Order: sequence, then structure tokens, then C-alpha cells
Amino acid sequence: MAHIRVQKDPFDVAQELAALQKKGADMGALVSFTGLVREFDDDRRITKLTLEHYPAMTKRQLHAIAAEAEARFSLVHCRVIHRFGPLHPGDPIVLVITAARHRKAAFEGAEFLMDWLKTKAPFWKKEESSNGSQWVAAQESDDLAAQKWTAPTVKPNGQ
Amino acid sequence: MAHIRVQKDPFDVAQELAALQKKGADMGALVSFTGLVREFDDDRRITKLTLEHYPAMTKRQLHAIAAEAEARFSLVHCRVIHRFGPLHPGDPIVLVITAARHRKAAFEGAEFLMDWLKTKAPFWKKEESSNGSQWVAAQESDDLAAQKWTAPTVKPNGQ
Amino acid sequence: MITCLYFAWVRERIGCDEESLSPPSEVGNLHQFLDWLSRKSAAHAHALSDPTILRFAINQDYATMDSPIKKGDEVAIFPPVTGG
Amino acid sequence: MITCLYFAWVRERIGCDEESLSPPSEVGNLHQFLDWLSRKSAAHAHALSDPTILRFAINQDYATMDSPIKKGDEVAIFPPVTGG
Repeated sequence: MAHIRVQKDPFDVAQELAALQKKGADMGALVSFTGLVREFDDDRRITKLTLEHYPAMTKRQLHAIAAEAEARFSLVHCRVIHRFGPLHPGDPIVLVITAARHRKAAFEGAEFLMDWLKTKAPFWKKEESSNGSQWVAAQESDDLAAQKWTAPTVKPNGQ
Repeated sequence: MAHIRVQKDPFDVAQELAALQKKGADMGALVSFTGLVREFDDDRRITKLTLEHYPAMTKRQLHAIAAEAEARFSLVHCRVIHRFGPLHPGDPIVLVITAARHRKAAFEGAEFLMDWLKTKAPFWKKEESSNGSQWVAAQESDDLAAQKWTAPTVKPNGQ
Repeated sequence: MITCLYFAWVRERIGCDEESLSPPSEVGNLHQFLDWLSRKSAAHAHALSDPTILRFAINQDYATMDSPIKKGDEVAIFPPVTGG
Repeated sequence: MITCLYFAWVRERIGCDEESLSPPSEVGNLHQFLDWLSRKSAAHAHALSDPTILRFAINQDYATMDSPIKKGDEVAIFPPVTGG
């Protein structure tokens, strides 16, 4: 079963990888994705990023999407940690870890979860930069990335 | 510049991630792939896996492919560690870490490097299992995975 | 009674993060609810003026304009998400 | 002189991991080299009997049947790789 956390505190990638490996099942591939606060967004130098979220919806939907990822990519396990609150350049925001028998499934599971987090998870970033304070705009490229996962996975006539 | 190591000793993913992050450049996405010795291959229970390699060729080619990955996916950095010698189920074999401004590049860079390692890096696995001792056969699926990267990256007429 | 939650700049424009609302009985779906809500104050009208740049959830699931709304529901209004 | 390296089951079938070889001057490419090498012993013939299941490198770069071979080269013969 997936392990999901939404928290203010930092996370330790090594500790999370170790915890997942302890699940001990027969895994051949482990992928981790860490999202970090960048120092620059276009030309703006970021001084602070504040993440707001909708806890009840995040919790409910993250469990559902993680279960879907586990089933769809035959993941042995997955782990998602997302932070909220004030963050600074270099700080980790999000961690996704997937474990599978083979590397393709582990990579695809992690990308699927990240595309979902970017387009559906109810988090909003407010950025303080050299240009003042502003809410970060959603990226069209993220929507396009997420769309590829909605293609049918079962082809007609068993092909 | 890429950091490449081929070694008998285990590696510590946390330490490698920390070393890469210390490069301090403006990275927003960090992907790690760890390949582990599986306990079962089809129905065979693996007791030991011995990796043989061709050191001069590995070293020469790994530096070239890592430089290509950095250029092609605009990676801020990448790190590849591959082990040789005797290994056992659960042991890590290979680690690829990529850092980029955006997640797509970090994911693609890591997959590109892994596909290359699977199909071109001069390593060979000998497996000891409940069925005796045998050299592991190359997978056609690995060749197919690697082929997608040979498609032209620059489209005609600047499209 | 309907609990209505606001996030990010929607929250800032409306000036609060949560309201308990009692729309009239003819409000049966999200479209009708937004119509009614946007007449509540100038701040509401401003925040909800362009629904195409907003996203909605009812009871923590994404909702569309024709999604039904009933007493006891939790409605959330927010800009497109920017997490991850 | 040519240094020839063998890996994995090619090494096991030939019975050594490295040989120093002096092929005659008419051996100018990889195809001719393999022809000549496979006549060296029964073990060589057995290891090299099906070149389609082998891979080759000259001076640490992948090579094909028409790749030129010259004095001082390092030739490597091995099965398809299985690293990663």
C-alpha cells in the first residue's frame, strides 16, 4: 500500500528510500523524484515560496491516485511526500518514490504521480521575488504532460 | 561535468544525492534510479550475481554518454555509479542521478542513461540460482527501449 | 447549509477562507450556486468574474458547472493548482 | 601485434581472457580477423561459430565486420551486454 504524507517539515530522501526498501518485496528498480525550490523563475530571483493547500482534498485524492499508480504500473510500493508552508530556494518541496520489478514501470509510475501532482493536487504556490509577491501561474505544459496518461491503456481486439 | 564511478564497493544513495546537490546550481528537479539485484528471475531463485566488465571501454564510453546526456537534456549535473564483482539479492547494482531545472529533462536524462547502460555498457551478469550457474541473456525489450533515443532530435524546417 | 472554501488568490479577493452559506432552494447545481454567490458582494463578484480561470470541487472531488449541489456539501473554489 | 580480449561466456569457451596475436598481413578488417582467429583452435571455432550472437569492439569502440584492424589495436569479443 502506498505511503502518503503532507507535512510542513523537511523530509530525508535517504530515510524514505530505506523505509521503502525495507518492504522487502522483490524489487529491481527504485526511482526517486525530488522537486526543489529554484532560485530563479524566468528572470525573477526567488526569496521565498509559500505553499497553501486544501488538506481534506489532498489526502483523499492522493490516496486514490497512488493506488491507481500502483495498480496501473504494477508498482511494488510507492511513497509521496508533499510539503506546505514557507520554503526557500534549494528546499525540497515534493518527493515521489516508486519501486517495481523493472525500470520502465518505476520510471512511468513516478512520472505519472508527478504529472498528477502538478495538475490535480490542490496546492498553490505564492512566490516572493525581486518583483514583489505573486501567485504562481499554472503551466500549460503540465496539463499537456498529464494528458498522455488519459489515453486508453487497453487496446481494442487485445492488440 | 558528469561524475562517473565503476566500483566493487556499495554506494550510498543519500551521500551521492547530497554531493550532487552541493553543486549548488539552480536545479528544480532531481531524479535518482537505483537498480537492485532481484530475488527471482522468472521462476529461478537467485543466490548470487557476478558482474564482469571491460574497464577501459566502460570508462571511455560512460564519460562520452554522460556528456551527451548533459547536453541533450540540459542537465545541470549527472552522476553514474556502476558496481562489478559478486552481488546478492537486494544489493544495489547501479545508480543514476540527474539534476535539471525541470522534471521532464531530469526524468528523460535518467531514462536515457539507463537505456544506454542496459544496451551498450560492457557489463555481463552471471547468475547463480536454483537452476545452476548461467550467463544472463540480453533482453530484446532493452534494445527497443534504447532505440527511441536515436530518433532525430532536430526536426526539419525548424518545426 | 453549504460550507464554501476559498484558496490562493480567490481567498485573498473574497477576504476569508471559509463561509457557511444558505442559498435559496432553486440553487441546484454549481453554475446556479456561482451565479448566486457572485451577487453576495463586490469582492465575490470580482473573485468569480471569470469562471474559466477557476477550478471547483464538491466534497473534495473536482466538479463541473452542472454538478449538483445539495445541503451539507463542501464546495471549494480556487485557481488552477501549482503544486509538485 | 593485436591484443584480443574475451569476456563472459566467450572468455570461458576460449579459456583465457586475453591473447597477443599476430595475424598475417592480409587480415585487414574484423571479418577477416575472425575468420583467421576461429581456425586457431577448436575452442576458438566453438566460441566464434555464430558471430550474430557476438559483439565486437576495436580500441574500446563498438565495431562492425568491415571495421579496419591494424597492428597495435585492442580487439574485444563478447556477448550482448547485460549491465545496468
